[in-house]
Amino acid sequence: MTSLLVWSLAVPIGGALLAFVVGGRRVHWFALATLPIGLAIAIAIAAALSRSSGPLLYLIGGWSPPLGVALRADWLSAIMMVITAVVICGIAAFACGDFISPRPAEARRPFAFWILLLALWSALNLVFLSGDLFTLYVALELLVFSAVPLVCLDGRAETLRAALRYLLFALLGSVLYLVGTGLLYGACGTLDIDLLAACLRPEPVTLVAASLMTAGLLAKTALFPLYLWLPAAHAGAPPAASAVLSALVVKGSFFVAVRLWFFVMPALPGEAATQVMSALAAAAIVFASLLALRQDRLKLLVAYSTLAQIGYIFLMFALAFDEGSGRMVQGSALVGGMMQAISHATAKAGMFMAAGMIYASLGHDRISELGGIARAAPLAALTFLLAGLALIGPPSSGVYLAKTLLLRAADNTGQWWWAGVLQVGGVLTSAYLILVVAHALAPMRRAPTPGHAAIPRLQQAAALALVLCSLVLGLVPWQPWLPLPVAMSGHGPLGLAALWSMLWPILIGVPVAYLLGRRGNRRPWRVALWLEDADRLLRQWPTAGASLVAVAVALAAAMFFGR
Amino acid sequence: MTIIEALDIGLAFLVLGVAGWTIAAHEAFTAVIGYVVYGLLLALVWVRLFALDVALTEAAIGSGVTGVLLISAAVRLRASEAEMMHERLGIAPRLVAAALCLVAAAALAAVVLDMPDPGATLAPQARQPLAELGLGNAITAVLIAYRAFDTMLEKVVLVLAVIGVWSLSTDANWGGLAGPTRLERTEGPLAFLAQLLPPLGIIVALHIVWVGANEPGGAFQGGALLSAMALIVLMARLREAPAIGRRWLRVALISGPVVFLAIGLLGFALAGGFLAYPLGFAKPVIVFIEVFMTLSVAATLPMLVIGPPDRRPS
Amino acid sequence: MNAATLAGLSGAALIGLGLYGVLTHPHPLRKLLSFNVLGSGVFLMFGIIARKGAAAGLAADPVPQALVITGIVIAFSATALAVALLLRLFAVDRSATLRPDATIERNDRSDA
Amino acid sequence: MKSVADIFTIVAVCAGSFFFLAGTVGLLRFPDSLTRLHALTKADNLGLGLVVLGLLPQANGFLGGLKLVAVWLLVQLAGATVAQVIAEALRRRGPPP
Repeated sequence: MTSLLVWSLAVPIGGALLAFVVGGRRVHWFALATLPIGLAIAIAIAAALSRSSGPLLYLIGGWSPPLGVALRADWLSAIMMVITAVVICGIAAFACGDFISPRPAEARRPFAFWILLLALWSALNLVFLSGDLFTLYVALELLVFSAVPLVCLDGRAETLRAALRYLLFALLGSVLYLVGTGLLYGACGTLDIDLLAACLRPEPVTLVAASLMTAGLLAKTALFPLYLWLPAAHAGAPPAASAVLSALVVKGSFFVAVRLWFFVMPALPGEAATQVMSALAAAAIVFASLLALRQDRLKLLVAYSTLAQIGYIFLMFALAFDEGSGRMVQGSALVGGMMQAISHATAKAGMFMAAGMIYASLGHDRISELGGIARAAPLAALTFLLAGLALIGPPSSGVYLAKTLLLRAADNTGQWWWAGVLQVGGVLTSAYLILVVAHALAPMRRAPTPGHAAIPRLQQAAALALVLCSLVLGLVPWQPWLPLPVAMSGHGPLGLAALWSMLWPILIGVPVAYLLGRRGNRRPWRVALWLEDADRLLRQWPTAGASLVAVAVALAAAMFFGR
Repeated sequence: MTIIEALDIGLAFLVLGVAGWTIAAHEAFTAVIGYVVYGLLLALVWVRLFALDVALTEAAIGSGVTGVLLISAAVRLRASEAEMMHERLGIAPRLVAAALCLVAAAALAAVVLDMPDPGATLAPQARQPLAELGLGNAITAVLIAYRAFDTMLEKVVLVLAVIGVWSLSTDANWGGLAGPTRLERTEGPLAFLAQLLPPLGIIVALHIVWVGANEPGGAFQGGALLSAMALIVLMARLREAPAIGRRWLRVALISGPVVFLAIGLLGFALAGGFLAYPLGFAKPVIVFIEVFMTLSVAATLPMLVIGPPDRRPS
Repeated sequence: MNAATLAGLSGAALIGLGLYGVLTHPHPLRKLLSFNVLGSGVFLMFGIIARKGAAAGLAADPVPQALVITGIVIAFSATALAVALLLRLFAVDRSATLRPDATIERNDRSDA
Repeated sequence: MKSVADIFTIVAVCAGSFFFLAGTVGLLRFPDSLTRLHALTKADNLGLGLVVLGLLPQANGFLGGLKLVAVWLLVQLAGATVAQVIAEALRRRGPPP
């Protein structure tokens, strides 16, 4: 049964290599044939895990760690793999509308897209399964190598520039991660996650390693203030690629950060470092949500929303710290963070697809000229709206469950300030959605550019399905996989209090959107201008690079002195 | 201080000096030349660290092939440098950056001085199964047996890099001959070298692969040497690079990872697990894998150096 | 001080130098070069860890050395991809700048 | 017998190093590219030749000696070609101002 872990990697890799060598105009067949197999394997692993008493373990080549490399599937890996498989299937269905070679010969865009999609999938599965820090490094590189070309498939200068910035910054992150890996090996003589967990002590070598690795991973995940590459890359890519990048790729390095903090070195970071992480996350939520209000293009707004959501998934670090034992605990905060990650993955994939369909039907995606979209592309507009709702978190959604868990953790650990950030974030999320809805409801200014083909049904269905998936994630019986508190299982999905908890952020969001949102030629508030200046500064390479080193230094200082 | 120590210190200063020169140089071309020299000096440092396999890899790939790639890039990008001069940072941001980098380097230096000697090691565990595998070179054993999985994945990374580079072509040029448009064939010393050297290079490369099981060497180093021969032939324009749609090229590019993956999966049936080698046949299986890895490295590196197709397919 | 510690200190210094270059050079090709210097400094750290793990008749621990070989190949592929991106960017845009608003500014200029 | 070989090695390698040193000084001090090239090729040629010659008695058997000689020959070949290519490029660029 544990050989399934190997097959979950071998199938997409094999598919990608076969597609590469056979080529031709039917490259997508290989991907489409691989998808159901991969999905079935992911589900089978989750099923096997629910019956097993501990994580599934596979020793590659029969060599046991520390010399060999192990694959491990625990509950984190299992849910991430299943959600990844689902999202990839949805994205592939969507991409059938955009990435089929029109000519009888092999064409560049489909060839690259389908092979890279499979490669990216195998890289993610490897991230979720790997039990070895260096294998994780290789997995992260696989991820970057398959993600970067997706950014610039259309070959425009601005996307090429975005891809180059992404590649260079991600490489910088990888190298920092790699130094840490080496230092940890020097300290313990192993790279295996379980063996390291048993060996690591808080000493200078390990603390320096931990802070460098974390900073590198944050750079790859684009947590505030290390996000210079993300908006342009995610907003400029073709819609299917944006969906993959935003929904899945950033989760890869996030997952490695979780592995590192919760599984490799739970006792190393100490309280101050967790507060630093959550402070960055809180800054990301507030700053990026406010900036989303200031965008004039829909895809950029969605990209900034991704930045804010990355903040949400990192907020759990302080909440998961147990003061008594001085360790990171795998409790409701961690479950809340992961739940947020998978809900965002499904919702954001659908949202980028919807934004792509809106672009396709209008010929542009300027927010101020969205008027009439509800008539031009009703299903796309509805999908966008539902995806936005899924991010706010109605009572049946995964986000609602995540928020409840995080709020509970904040309550249990007495850290009310992070709970406050969560609520503010909800208000701001509502605000930028309201901004879009307000523009969309306006009457049509001019007729849509003619010559745009109707959006394929399959695309509409794929996007809507993913969004609906996110909306019902809260209803899934998670008990066999997640260490959920018992009381969570029967939370009343339609209680009045639950509904109110969703409604009040929307009500406050209206004035916020009115005050801070970009509306026509009206002179913006001075705060908004300051924010835009700060954003421009942080997206400059030297600032971002210096911030990266500064984050590493701050984390190291917090780990040294804050314990 | 013994003479060896003095030489070590001299070498360290030389490496740092050339690295500093590379960073500080005014023109990109000068910096790249500095980097090639730096790579060769670094190979000497690796020899001093008793890492001959790494020294070979660094000289061949880190300095050699990377050097060719960067030199041609620097020449083609010369026109872009003047425009970017005004983007240079002022003195204050430079000082901030320097201070931050100094903190990082100082922390790492402190960690280095703090390291226990002898430190943690897997050398005894890595050494013990060597006889059973029929290998004499422990590094080869790590690469092809204990951590074979990483090596296989890294071959996939190479294929992905080729796809990424090719994807930077245009729709119209897809399927054309790889690499930039070339001038007509030249005669002269380079063409002479390109005719004379490859047979010799191929023999040496095969030798390096073959002895890799027991002595420093192996698939990476041999493959890099083969790819250098291919690059000389391409640079002398004795041959055109193949079209990217050619089947043999694609087969060569993926042969390493595919053979590796296939043998790994065969392990399920024959040796009781993924990437497990059948008892008593480990050595031939490993050599078999190494041959195909060499082939795919030799095909991949030139493709990465010459870049995406720049001409319409004929 | 032995050769290993010396190499380790050089590695730390190279990491600092490379990092400085990556942060401050505006030209992507120079960033890439500095990144390679940074990377080789990291590999040297692995090298001294390997050397300090000399045991059982081996002059160094083979595991970190093997990791370095894998790392060098990956660093090369990354460099090749970045160079290809950079050359393509320069071919399309006649500019290699990484400034985020470069394209937009140019469009504005051509509009005006 | 051993000591004679050792002395030979020391003398030859020192002489080779001298040529390298001279070549490097030339590289740094000569006024234009062609003369620098001239200094460099001399260093490659004689310097390395003497070093290899000096190392031959220390070589690991006949095969080891053969490898040393092969190294020298290959460097000769590469050095000559590179010098030709650089000179060709210089000629194409025209005489120095």
